[in-house]
Amino acid sequence: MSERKHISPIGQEGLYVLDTASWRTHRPVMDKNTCVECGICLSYCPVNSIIFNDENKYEITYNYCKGCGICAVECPKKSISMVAEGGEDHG
Amino acid sequence: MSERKHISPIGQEGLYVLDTASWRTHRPVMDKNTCVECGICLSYCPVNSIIFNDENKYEITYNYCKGCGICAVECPKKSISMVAEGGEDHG
Amino acid sequence: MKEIRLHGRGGQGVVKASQIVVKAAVGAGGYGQFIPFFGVERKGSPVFGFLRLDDKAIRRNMQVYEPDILLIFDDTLIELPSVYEGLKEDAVVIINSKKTIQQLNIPSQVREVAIVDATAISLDIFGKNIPNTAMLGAFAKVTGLVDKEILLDEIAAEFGEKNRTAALDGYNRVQSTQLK
Amino acid sequence: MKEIRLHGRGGQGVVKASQIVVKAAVGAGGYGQFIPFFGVERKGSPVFGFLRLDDKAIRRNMQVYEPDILLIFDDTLIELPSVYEGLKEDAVVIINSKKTIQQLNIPSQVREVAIVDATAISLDIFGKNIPNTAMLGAFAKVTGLVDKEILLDEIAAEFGEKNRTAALDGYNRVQSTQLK
Amino acid sequence: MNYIQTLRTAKDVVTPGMSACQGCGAELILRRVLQLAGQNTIVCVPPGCLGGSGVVGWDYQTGMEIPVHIPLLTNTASYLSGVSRMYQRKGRGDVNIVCVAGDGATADGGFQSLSGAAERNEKILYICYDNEGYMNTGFQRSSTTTLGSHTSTTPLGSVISGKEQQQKYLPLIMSMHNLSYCATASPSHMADMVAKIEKGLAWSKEGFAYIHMFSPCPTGWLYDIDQGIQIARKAVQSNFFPLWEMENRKYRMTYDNKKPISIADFVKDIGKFRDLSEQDLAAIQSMVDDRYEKLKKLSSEADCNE
Amino acid sequence: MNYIQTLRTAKDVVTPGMSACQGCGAELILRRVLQLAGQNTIVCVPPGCLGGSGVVGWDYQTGMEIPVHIPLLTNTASYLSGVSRMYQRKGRGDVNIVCVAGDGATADGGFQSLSGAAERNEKILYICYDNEGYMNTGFQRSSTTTLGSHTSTTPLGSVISGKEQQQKYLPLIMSMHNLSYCATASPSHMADMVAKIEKGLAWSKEGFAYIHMFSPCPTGWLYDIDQGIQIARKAVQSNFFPLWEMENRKYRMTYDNKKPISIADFVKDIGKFRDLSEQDLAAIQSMVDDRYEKLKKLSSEADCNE
Amino acid sequence: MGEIKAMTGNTAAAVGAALSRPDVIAAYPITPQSSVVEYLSDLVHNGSIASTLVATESEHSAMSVLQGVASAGGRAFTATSSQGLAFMYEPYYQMSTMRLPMVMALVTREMISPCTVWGGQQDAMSVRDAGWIQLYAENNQEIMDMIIQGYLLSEHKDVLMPVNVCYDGFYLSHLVERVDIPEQSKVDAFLPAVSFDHVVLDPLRPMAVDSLTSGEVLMRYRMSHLEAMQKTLDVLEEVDEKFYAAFGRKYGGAIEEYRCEDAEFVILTIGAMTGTARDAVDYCRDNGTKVGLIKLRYTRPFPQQRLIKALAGKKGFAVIEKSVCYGWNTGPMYVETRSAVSETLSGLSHFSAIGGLGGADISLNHMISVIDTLQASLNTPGQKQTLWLVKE
Amino acid sequence: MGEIKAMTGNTAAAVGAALSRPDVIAAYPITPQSSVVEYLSDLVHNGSIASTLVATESEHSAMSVLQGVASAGGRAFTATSSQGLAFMYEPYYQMSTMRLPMVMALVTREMISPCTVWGGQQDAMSVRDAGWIQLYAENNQEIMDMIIQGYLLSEHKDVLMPVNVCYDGFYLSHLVERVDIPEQSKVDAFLPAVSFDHVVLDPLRPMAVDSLTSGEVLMRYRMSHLEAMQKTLDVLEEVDEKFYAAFGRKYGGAIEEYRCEDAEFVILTIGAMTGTARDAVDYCRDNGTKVGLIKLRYTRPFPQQRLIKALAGKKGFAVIEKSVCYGWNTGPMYVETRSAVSETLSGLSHFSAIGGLGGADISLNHMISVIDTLQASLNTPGQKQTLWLVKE
Ligand SMILES: Cc1ncc(C[n+]2csc(CCOP(=O)(O)OP(=O)(O)O)c2C)c(N)n1
Ligand SMILES: Cc1ncc(C[n+]2csc(CCOP(=O)(O)OP(=O)(O)O)c2C)c(N)n1
Ligand code: SF4
Ligand code: SF4
Ligand code: SF4
Ligand code: SF4
Ligand code: SF4
Ligand code: SF4
Ligand SMILES: [Mg+2]
Ligand SMILES: [Mg+2]
Repeated sequence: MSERKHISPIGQEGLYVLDTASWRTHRPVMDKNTCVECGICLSYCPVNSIIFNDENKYEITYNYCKGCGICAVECPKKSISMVAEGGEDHG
Repeated sequence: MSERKHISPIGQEGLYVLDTASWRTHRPVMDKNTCVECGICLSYCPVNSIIFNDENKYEITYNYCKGCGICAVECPKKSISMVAEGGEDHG
Repeated sequence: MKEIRLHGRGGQGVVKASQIVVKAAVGAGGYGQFIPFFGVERKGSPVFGFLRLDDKAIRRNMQVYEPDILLIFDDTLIELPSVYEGLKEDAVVIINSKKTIQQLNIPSQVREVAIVDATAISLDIFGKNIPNTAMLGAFAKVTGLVDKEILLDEIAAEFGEKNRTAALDGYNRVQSTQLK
Repeated sequence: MKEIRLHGRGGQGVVKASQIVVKAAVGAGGYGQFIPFFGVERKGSPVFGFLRLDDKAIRRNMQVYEPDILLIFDDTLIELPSVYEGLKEDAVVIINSKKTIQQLNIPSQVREVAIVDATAISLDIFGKNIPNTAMLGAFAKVTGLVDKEILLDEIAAEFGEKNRTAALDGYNRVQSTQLK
Repeated sequence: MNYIQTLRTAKDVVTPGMSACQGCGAELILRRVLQLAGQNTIVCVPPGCLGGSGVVGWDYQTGMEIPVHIPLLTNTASYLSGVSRMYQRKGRGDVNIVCVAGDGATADGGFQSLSGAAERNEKILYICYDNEGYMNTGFQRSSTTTLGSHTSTTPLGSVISGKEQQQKYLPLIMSMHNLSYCATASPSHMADMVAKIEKGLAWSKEGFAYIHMFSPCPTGWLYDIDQGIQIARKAVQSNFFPLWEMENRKYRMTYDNKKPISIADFVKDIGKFRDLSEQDLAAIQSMVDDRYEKLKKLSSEADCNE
Repeated sequence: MNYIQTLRTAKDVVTPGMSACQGCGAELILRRVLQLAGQNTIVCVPPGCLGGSGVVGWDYQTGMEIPVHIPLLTNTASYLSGVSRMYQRKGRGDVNIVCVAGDGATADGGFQSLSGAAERNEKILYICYDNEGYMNTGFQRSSTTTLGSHTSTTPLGSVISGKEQQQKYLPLIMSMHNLSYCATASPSHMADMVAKIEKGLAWSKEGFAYIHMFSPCPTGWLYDIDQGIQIARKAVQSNFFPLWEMENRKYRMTYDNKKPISIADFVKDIGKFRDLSEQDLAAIQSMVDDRYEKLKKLSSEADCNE
Repeated sequence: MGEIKAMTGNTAAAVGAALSRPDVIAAYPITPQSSVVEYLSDLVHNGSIASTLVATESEHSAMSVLQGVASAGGRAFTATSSQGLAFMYEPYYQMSTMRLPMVMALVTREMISPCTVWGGQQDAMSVRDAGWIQLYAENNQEIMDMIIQGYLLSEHKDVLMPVNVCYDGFYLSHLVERVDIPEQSKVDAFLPAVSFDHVVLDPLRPMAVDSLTSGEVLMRYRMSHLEAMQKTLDVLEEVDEKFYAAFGRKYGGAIEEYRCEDAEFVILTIGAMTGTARDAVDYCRDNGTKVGLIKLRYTRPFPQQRLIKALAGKKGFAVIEKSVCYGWNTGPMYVETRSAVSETLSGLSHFSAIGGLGGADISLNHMISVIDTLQASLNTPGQKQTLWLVKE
Repeated sequence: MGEIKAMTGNTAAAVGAALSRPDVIAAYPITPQSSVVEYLSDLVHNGSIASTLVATESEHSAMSVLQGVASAGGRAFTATSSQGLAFMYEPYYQMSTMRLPMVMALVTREMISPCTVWGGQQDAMSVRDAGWIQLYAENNQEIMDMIIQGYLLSEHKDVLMPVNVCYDGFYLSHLVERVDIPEQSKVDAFLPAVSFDHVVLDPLRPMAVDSLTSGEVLMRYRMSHLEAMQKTLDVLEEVDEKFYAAFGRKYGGAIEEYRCEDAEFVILTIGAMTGTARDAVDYCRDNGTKVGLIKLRYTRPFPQQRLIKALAGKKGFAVIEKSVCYGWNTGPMYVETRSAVSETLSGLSHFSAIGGLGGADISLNHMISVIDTLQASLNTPGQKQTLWLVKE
């Protein structure tokens, strides 16, 4: 810490990231079969955990998804279901 | 001053009054003949120098009248005229 | 004076639990003190707190650096170096876990480890993981530092009768192992 | 150092006049200082100010208690006890008045009284009673403390040419009487 | 009793000699408000021309025959909230809790305090006398100063001339605060003003009542001292200062202006508008028209376009 | 490009792991606003749930990939005014100067600063996420909290139950400030929200742009964490949170609500409204109807009753 | 003895306030103060107390509302911290110069920047020259007791000044421990209803409050304020004695001395850290070190005479503070303590110790290190370098 | 030598600011400061300077705007007084803890209540512990010069703190006297364009400004702030020397000693009263009294070492102040001076003198009375009663 100058309090040594995936008790799982690729889930995900992937598909990522279930509620096709997180694996 | 307590700054030793009559360069003079007793001048005088006197007449008082001339301008009958203050007599 | 450090995650009721312990201690005519550590994060982040129990007034007003007892609400926390830090010789560790002692990396100073699956108890009773009252039961059993009945009454008064059951379950189901 | 106290009424231009004197003094390479006294009232209330002139830097920063010169912009003010207060021995009084010396209650220390009807001059020239520039002219004449031409130029620059005339009138029409 | 009868019998509780300038609109407003409020009143006059004119007192003397306090420029409404709450507690809700505050104390420095008190619906009558500037400190611009006005902080200059922003129209802003009563008033329309002060006093027993008053200022605006009422009248006639009120959530125009005069006509004898650019004039006119239209819409009865 | 296409390509500049609660409406708002603003942006997030959620950083780390500052609760708009003025001076008016501020920072503690910046027409996009309370400090009432809501300072009690005042409806108040752009938006109506953010960014190059956003809060309002968008939708459908905008001084409803649902319907699954009295419910309904009527009038084209 | 309960410092403050029967409570939430007013809100909403609650839009307004309350003759209560205190600074200052009584719980916290929400005493120290009485509590019992004492002191006819009861954010505000709650009836006897009437806004007794005042007259008000502050040094001891008579607890007045009689040198502490320091003193005493402790309870008025007496004959002292004095490279109370005892300072060894800023912990080890450092320096009199109590 | 003109202190401040080429000027009017910004408004509206003017709705916002300006790399100027300072206290404090450079003309004025608009130094003194550099000017020349010096100091890489140039309301703000105006080109050479970049809000260099900070880290920032403040004691002397080289005037750094060398005792003064004190010293010297004068120019940082040196061997001192320290029954700088020289205080005679509050005058007679009182007390060392400089 001693080389740091401590003049004004600024943060520029990388991004401060919390492991929010560990909060999840349930994880959203997308049913590719019924999904109509409307993107509504992406638009409502507060965490931006749903992406439009390289294969031009909507996909749920689990690194930060907090498991709120909003995507599941909002999917017009009910293609997302919330599944209890098993054991110790937190995403 | 020494018997005063000087706790909170309060004023209750009489009214603070400025001699605003001395500001006047012109004084309003009411022409009783043309006046129709409408009271408009009273309603507009910022100093409340126009009173409704014991004889039920509107009357200009000069103790504090600042000589703004608003009464003269607003009188619908032009019954008030502004007369230059003479000499050293300030009302 | 016994110095106890609590480790848990936001949402597990660490603060409330500790307050209950102090209340129980005070209710029994003793002295207790609890200082929560306030970080910035919400739900899920590691939280900790400092608990002291004594039969005379507690004066020091500071964190616990060398705990006599550790109360760990979530066994994933043992990966943090800070959790086992500073433990006194002959310390007692009470932990919510399904794991075995071997899996828990218990440091050498520890005299006694008590394991209780408070999460299971809590899921059973409330349908969600709020292991605090079960942990309190275990704490009462293992340390004997608070009067069981007074504690149960405080718990019931604060959280309702279901929690009395959870605490009792914790009391009954905790498994203690002497290491020394 | 000459210490001068000015007395006037709000609206008569006491402050501006004094500033001009300081400017004229500074313009001539000398030193001057003016401190206005700020009361709460607006138009018509007594105002005063403190003027110092010297040929070296003026350091004191305070009111004038014992003036060498009094400059009175309104002769109704002499009724206030504060006006003649503290006058030095051999003081000079310059006053805007139509009155005679006898009517002015001049105190005994005063060496010289100069009377000028600055109000009349001002009414003549501007149609209203702003006696300040005429007073300045009188001041220059009576005291010789500021250079007349520099003063007139400053006045003209600040207030316009009409005021130069007023000042000149003041200069020419002031009547000085030596009492000692 | 018509308004003149009311006024001629209502006792003036303010010192007869106060130092507001000759022809000051604010002095007129203060006296009218307190005449109508009467002796059973506590009044605050924050820093500003009125607060600085001797009506609070000097040293050990007072400037009024009723309790008066000069609060901070920034807290009139909250200070009075405290006073009002105490009078509710004392069972003396009949006491009028009033302030007469400038536009600076109201729309600028004390605006947050005002907005908060309005939201809490405190039992207060809040009168703002709007002379469009900080007159007491030397005629600087305030947020209510009209576009293009010359003030001591928005002087006539070769690069920028006058104020660059439109005025903040506080009465509409306040009327959006769930007030009990909200109105505008002009001293030129004295009957209307008297009626509104009376209503405001009555409503202040229920909750927050706000009246925004046009307050002509000869010294700061640079016009002849006898012209204040004339100017106020033109302000109303040009829709620069429309008269309206909101009572029971309903808006009502209290002066129906069939044939408005132009803003050019309104500004022409006012010194602070000398050298108003064509552009500024047009912008003010358009703002005024727009505002008037808004008010008309708000005060319309029917749901018109459904 | 429709709004979903826009969103799926717009980079998220906020740390992926921030500590806002599960299902937090404010997190959604923050990410959407900054995705659309992009890298050429300076953002302020005042104290509040977002400011406290790690997006400003911790010790030596930052919470965003763009410059971010946490100003005071009381000065967001003025702080940003200074930043904005400097960027004008630098000839870099293209930089977005944005804040995402809670209702407390906006309508209460920082309201005066906001009102001042709006009056000065500072080139800023000001986003308020309104979760109707001071959530960060423990769910206390704010001025935007709805009547009857239970909060930690307006608890359910035997003498007083819930908040005693109607909510302060900030968007209308702000729209009366001569803004460049003013709008309301709800995350439930995402296409509308995206369009408004884009407009707001564009308008912020001309002057002050303000968007008031409905921000559901499961933790403070007490509803299930997956219900946020549903609740937001009902807020719009019940006219509790009407969608509208004001552009070029013209008001426009952006969601024409032909058949509003009732307020009773809106409040029913929200814990903070449990035990709402009949009276409170009626009062809210009436306030909402009144407000909607006002908005309709303001957005009507014709001068209807002349 | 009243009821005994375990509670946080914030609850203790709220209970103390409730027992004092304030007319109006106005406040604005801020960490770590918020639960004080939440607790009181519960009491009001449940009708348990008859106070009026005003939830303002900011601290500036909270203090202003209470100024209105006090000048209409009411008893006022609020609580705040750091930024809240800073934002109310203008009416805060005026509250004292209007000589209006009230009690404010000041839950002390560090000032930003850097952004922080944690403890420290910087907020209170930075505004110590605003004319308020400021005192610091060591534990939750003292918080509750001092709020009650605070009203008696504040409303005392020779005092008439607002009182800050300061206590450490988190380290007391959120700390749970046992507290003996005074009985309401006894509190009522101890603390009679409001009787001050030097300022009253009342149409039945019209007066101008705060008329414009000339400098010479203003000086009289300042003199009287300063005199009352000095007088407070006596009154606060009286109040403490009275409290003792009523409730059986007393705190020693402006300072408390702990094991000082035969001490060779002493440490000075403020607020919650004192408890830890007591343990440290006992520990060092056990090891033969003749150290004593002075707990600075009141910082305004500054108890100069009592400090002179307490430090007489000592060889050194250190002042431990949770705040800095930017202009001095020491803590502020170090500067003032040194000034207080300056007549007899020469020959003493002394220094400023600073710790606990922004929520940092002051540990037993820190306390012992202060004692050790001081002891080691006793034979070389003079000021020693400021000791920063950082993590080892 | 530049152009010589007679002007008020406020004009001098405005000219000094204009010469420093600020990017943004934001301010709110208050007596007696208003004409500073009016003058600058004229310059901006006439295109004489290229600064941006922001007329805010309050001082709180004025300071906040400037905080935004400085954190976007701009040079900022404002001016205020008393209540304005109080109302901006929250961002004022943060300006220093963010270590953002700027200069503020603080036209000192008494604090209300009682209601007053006149001079005094209470406003500045009451906020002296908010982390700003504070210095006081004696006359209009010094006002102008110190604003220019202030920027160089404030932006110095070892300083990086905002600077208050304080001067007496009315007694300087409205006093007209001659001032030698530095040439713009010379000022430009003396004061280069802004170069600080420790904080920059810029998308080209993203950083978090004011991330939430733990206590241990926060302590580092405070340490560094205090160290910079101490370092400032050297830098300010350097800046003064540099200024001398450029403009031929210097002020002696943190304090100025006047006829002290052979003085038996000294008086300490702050701001405009110093001029009167000089006359008083000369007068008393002429009468054979060996009195000297110390002008306290910087109060933050407090020049402890220089005072120790200056007071060495003296038999007594009095500190004359236009403000009170409520907790002490003396002036605040008396408390601190006494603390500063405490090692050698014993044997000295000393007291606090208070005058000039709320616009009251401090006269030559007052100054002489301080000198006489001090001289009379020299043979009885120790603190003497506070001397109130009221009207006889
Ligand atoms: C916090 C604060 N800032 C500035 C001032 C100085 N001040 C006193 S009165 C005033 C102007 C008030 O303007 P307004 O309310 O419109 O009243 P007016 O003078 O126009 O009557 C100002 C800025 C103050 N008293 N307090
Ligand atoms: C002057 C001041 N007072 C109080 C606070 C404490 N505080 C921090 S966040 C906050 C609540 C903000 O509420 P809001 O803006 O609605 O954001 P939310 O927490 O709801 O997201 C408060 C009161 C503060 N930071 N500054
Ligand atoms: S909302 Fe449903 S249907 Fe649409 S993309 Fe997501 S999962 Fe597929
Ligand atoms: S559960 Fe919530 S956080 Fe996870 S992907 Fe769905 S909406 Fe996003
Ligand atoms: S001149 Fe003015 S003050 Fe005098 S009576 Fe007429 S209106 Fe009143
Ligand atoms: S306004 Fe004219 S007509 Fe009417 S009462 Fe007055 S003087 Fe008479
Ligand atoms: S300046 Fe204007 S508002 Fe102030 S007293 Fe004079 S006329 Fe009235
Ligand atoms: S409390 Fe509400 S607003 Fe705050 S983070 Fe949680 S859900 Fe979001
Ligand atoms: Mg005004
Ligand atoms: Mg909120």
